[in-house]
Amino acid sequence: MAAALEKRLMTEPFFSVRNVVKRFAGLVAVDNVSFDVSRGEIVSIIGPNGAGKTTLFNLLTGQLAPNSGEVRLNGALINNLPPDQRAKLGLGRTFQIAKPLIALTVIENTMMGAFLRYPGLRASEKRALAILEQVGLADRANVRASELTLSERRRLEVSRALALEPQLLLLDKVMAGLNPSEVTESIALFRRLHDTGLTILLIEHNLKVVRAFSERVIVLDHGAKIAEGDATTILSTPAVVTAYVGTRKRA
Amino acid sequence: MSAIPSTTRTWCLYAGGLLVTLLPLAVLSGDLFWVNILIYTYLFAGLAVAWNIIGGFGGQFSLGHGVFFAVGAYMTARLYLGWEISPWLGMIPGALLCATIGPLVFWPTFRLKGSFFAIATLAFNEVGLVMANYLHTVTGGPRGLQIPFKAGLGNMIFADQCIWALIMFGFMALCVAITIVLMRSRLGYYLLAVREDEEAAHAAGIDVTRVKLRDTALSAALASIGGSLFAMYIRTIDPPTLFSLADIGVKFALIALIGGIGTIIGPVLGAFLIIPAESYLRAVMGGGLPGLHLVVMGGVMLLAALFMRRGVAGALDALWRRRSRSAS
Amino acid sequence: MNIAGRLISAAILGGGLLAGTAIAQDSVRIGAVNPYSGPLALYGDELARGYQLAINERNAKGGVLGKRIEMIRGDAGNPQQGIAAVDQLVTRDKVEILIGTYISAVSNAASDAALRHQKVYWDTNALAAELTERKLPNFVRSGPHGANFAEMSVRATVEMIAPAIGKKPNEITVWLEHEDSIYGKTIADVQKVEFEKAGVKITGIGAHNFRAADLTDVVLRARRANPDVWVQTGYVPDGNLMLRTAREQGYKPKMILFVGTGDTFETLDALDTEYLEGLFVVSYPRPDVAEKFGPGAAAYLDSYRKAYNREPVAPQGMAAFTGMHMLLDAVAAAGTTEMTKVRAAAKQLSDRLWREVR
Amino acid sequence: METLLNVLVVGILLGGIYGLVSIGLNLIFGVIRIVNFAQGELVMLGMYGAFLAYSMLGLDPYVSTLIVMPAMFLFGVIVQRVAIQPLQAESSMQIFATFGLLTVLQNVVLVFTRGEGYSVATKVASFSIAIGEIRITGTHLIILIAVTAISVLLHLFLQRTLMGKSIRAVTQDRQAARLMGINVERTFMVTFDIGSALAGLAGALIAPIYTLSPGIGDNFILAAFAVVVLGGLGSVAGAWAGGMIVGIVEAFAGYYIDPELKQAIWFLIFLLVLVIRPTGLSGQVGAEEVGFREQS
Repeated sequence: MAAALEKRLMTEPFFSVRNVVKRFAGLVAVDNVSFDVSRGEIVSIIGPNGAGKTTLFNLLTGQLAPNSGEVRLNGALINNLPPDQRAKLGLGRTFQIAKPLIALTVIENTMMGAFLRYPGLRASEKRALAILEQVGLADRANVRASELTLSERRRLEVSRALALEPQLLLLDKVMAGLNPSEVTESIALFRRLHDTGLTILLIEHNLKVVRAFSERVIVLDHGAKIAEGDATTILSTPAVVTAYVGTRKRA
Repeated sequence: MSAIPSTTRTWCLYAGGLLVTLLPLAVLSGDLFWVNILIYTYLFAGLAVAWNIIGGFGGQFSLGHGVFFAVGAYMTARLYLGWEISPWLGMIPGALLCATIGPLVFWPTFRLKGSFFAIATLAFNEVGLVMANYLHTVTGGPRGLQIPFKAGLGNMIFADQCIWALIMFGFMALCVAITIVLMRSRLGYYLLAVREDEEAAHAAGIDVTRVKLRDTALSAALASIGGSLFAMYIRTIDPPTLFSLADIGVKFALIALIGGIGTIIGPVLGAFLIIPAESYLRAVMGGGLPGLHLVVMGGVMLLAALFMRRGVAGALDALWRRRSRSAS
Repeated sequence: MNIAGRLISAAILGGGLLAGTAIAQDSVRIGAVNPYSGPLALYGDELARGYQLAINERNAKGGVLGKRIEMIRGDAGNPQQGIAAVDQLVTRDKVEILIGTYISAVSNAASDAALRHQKVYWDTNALAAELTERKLPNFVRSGPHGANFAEMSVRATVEMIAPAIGKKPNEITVWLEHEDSIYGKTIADVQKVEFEKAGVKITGIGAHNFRAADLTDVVLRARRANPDVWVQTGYVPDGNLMLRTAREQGYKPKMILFVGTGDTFETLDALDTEYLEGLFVVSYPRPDVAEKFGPGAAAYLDSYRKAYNREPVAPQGMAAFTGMHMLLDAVAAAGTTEMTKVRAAAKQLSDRLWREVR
Repeated sequence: METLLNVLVVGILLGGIYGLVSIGLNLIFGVIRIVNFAQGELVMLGMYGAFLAYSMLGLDPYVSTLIVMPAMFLFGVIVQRVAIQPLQAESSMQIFATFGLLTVLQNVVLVFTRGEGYSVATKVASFSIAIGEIRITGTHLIILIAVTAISVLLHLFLQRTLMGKSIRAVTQDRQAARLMGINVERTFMVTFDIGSALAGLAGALIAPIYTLSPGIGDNFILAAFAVVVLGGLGSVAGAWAGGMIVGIVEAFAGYYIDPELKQAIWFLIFLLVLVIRPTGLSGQVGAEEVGFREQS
């Protein structure tokens, strides 16, 4: 039996999205989108505002359930699983608008994630501290989350997701609102995480970030996938440019 | 330096704190009037701590804990009167029953927030009252149940009030201990996350509903044990007493508020403020102008809600933090 | 008694209470346990006024055991407050005897606490039958209890109402309505037994909450059963609402028998006299009852009016008044306030009274 | 068959009473989300106001409403300013503050009246209409007419007038309303005061029916919350319908099942609705979300 499982794992993509559709009373927000992410990859989903990126993201995180289509992680169907079940299966996510637990300290926030794998108090605290070092928040461990700067809050989001020891990390516009030096810092962080074998899927409309460190890009427009491929080629294809910039006005 | 205070230091701190509350008993053990007040103070401190588990830490503001209190009281009294089962054993089925019906009853209303949940639990209390009046065979109906005086350790009936004071102290200590263990465990931290932001808690892999259900079960079971002790102490229980909002339902929440909602020691502080004050006021002013002492108690509740929203513990905590910040 | 007057008198009383505790031990102190706050404060006050009148009369004649008598109030609206009140009265106010109790549940808990202090608990008004069935060595009941009201309502039906409507007892039909707390339920249960013993047919028993916003269903269910006598045991609010609703629904059974309430000005204000004509009431003996039936009632009425310059609020006050006198007689006969002796003296007194009555 | 009709009429008339008592709460809790447990006491004060007018000035309760309503409006100003304004966004604290207020008001009245049960007679509404077995009394009829008229007026007020629109705006989103130049605090105050005045009116109109006691407010407060939530938060027509439902259910449960159980029955129905559809029967779109989202 193990062999069959082994075989299926080899051929089955790590994370697959098959003809997913999401309608909101007539408005088709996500229109039959399909794509795969293999283990250890960094993939970006880009597209103009209102292209359905966030809706798609919420379908992957469990915030919303798709009207049709399948979302599979490691071959397991997770369409209707609530976010906490998906976290158990190894799917960590951050929020576009950071949602730290403001009354709790930085380390307590991180421990919330760590508890999933380390039910003991001390063990989860040790694990959380290690992650805070990795993310560069160790010195702020006992500070209340309410006193953090925006970029620190972003990193706290990441640390809480990392504490789940996810196999796949979903980042929702994690660079938004950061100044250039903070952006480069974050990119360095995600590169380090990627080197440890973590698969990352991020939503971003800051093309500089996309170009900087995502290997593959998926482009959405009006809810549909209009392009997919490696970063450099995709970003130069005309369809993507027009979708972003709009048609060039004849002088 | 670990953010979590060391286990031994925490336990010593709380044990020390609780032992201090034994001092008044030692000093006043001769004066039955104050011993009786202390008995209620310990009992209601424990009940407020139990309520705080779901009301304070869980953020689910329940006004229906009178139902668990009543189930515990009726179950223990009925088992003792009917089959001579010692209340020490009779407490357990009541607690287990509440640990199961509590979550079942609260579960559908968990998605309600704040005041909606409170109103739903109020409705539970009212249904409970009507049922207690109606099911004569089980609850003795409006006449309730009377337990004759037959002293004995096994019967949990004592002539000496101080023994009762120690039992109620034990109950309070049990509730505080359970809260400490809870808040130093995964479930405790999960509770804080759930109260703070359910969506973020979901994302952190927390099964929000299950956390609330387990939390309610614990809180309901302790409230039921409190009810059993109350029944054996008073030895006459009837629906108006057990389901009274002012004396039971809302009082748990009030004590926790005035003491400091969402803190471990807050409810104990609250009980030591409210119960003696109310009993003394009733004794002194009760005979004079009818209702005047309740005007005062109502005023205290109003002022506490307006000016002491984080309760005495909250105020002390803020004071201590401001002092330590100015010192450092 | 306008509101300002009442405030001043209360302040003095309140002040008196505080000062009372300081007076030396040259007086016999009696603790009165009643609900002086909350919904039933009216009746607690009335009982206390009844006690005070009896005490004033006794003090005028030299008090008891050669000492002045003094009453101290203990407010108790529920069982746990009953225990607290007894502890307070005994330990802090140094009372030697406890008297009281408009609410049966409070009497149950308070008399238990009094036993712990080895003090007599003399109950003048609680109705629950269990109070005496418990056989507590310190408990004496001087007032009527539930069964008496029930038996009296049956005798009233069989001996007065049946002949009045020209029917034999076994031909009469009754509907027993009662409010659903301990008071109504206790009396209704005994009524059921007694009516069946008397051969009277019970067409139905109904219960309602005395706080209900509407009692039309109670009236319609009674009308559907069409009893000759409509018996209701309850408090003033539900009694008044039932009578008003019955009048509005145009339902006037041959006879209405109220137990416990219906004879106070509160009902008179609520209903015009026309509908109340012919309403039978089984209640405590009223202060304005004819001297033939209630010797001394007129004297009580005079002293009440003089002391409080108003009409008695409720007949329960007179039961408290007579109860206090019987207690003081028992204490005088016993020569001490010690529990067992007072109870024994009370027993003799009671036997002698019953012999005289028969 | 006629008793069925009679019970139905009784239910409707009782529904009128529940509707009238909860109109004020519908504004205060349904529209501006203030959890006012002392609403029953505002009704009680209205009743005692009618009694004072009746006993001192000899006014019929229906005439005394002209004094009781403005008095309760002013009383609402004080209560709102002292107890409600500071707790605008904290619903659990509102529960405490208003429960404290409930205890204070009830016992202040007890201190003055020593619990004596007063009654108020009315000459105006002493008539009653009889159709076969069905009886409709003047007092209940006036209440039914009053609650219907007020619901219509309130609905128009909320839909048409500027103040009405600003009240609804403030409920939807305080920040947005503030941006539109609405004085949020004043709007909340006026809404609370109207709610308090309506409670006074309810008290005056039901005074002839019940025997007054300081604690009579408790008989209505839970029913009022149930009616407001059942009818749909903030929806005036919903509250009217909610009152009818509670009244009719109570009448039928009382007559056909058991008067002792009738309250438990409609409480259970209330719980079911609260769980299945917290916005009630005709809650506005978004009320569910508004009901859940803590207004910052």
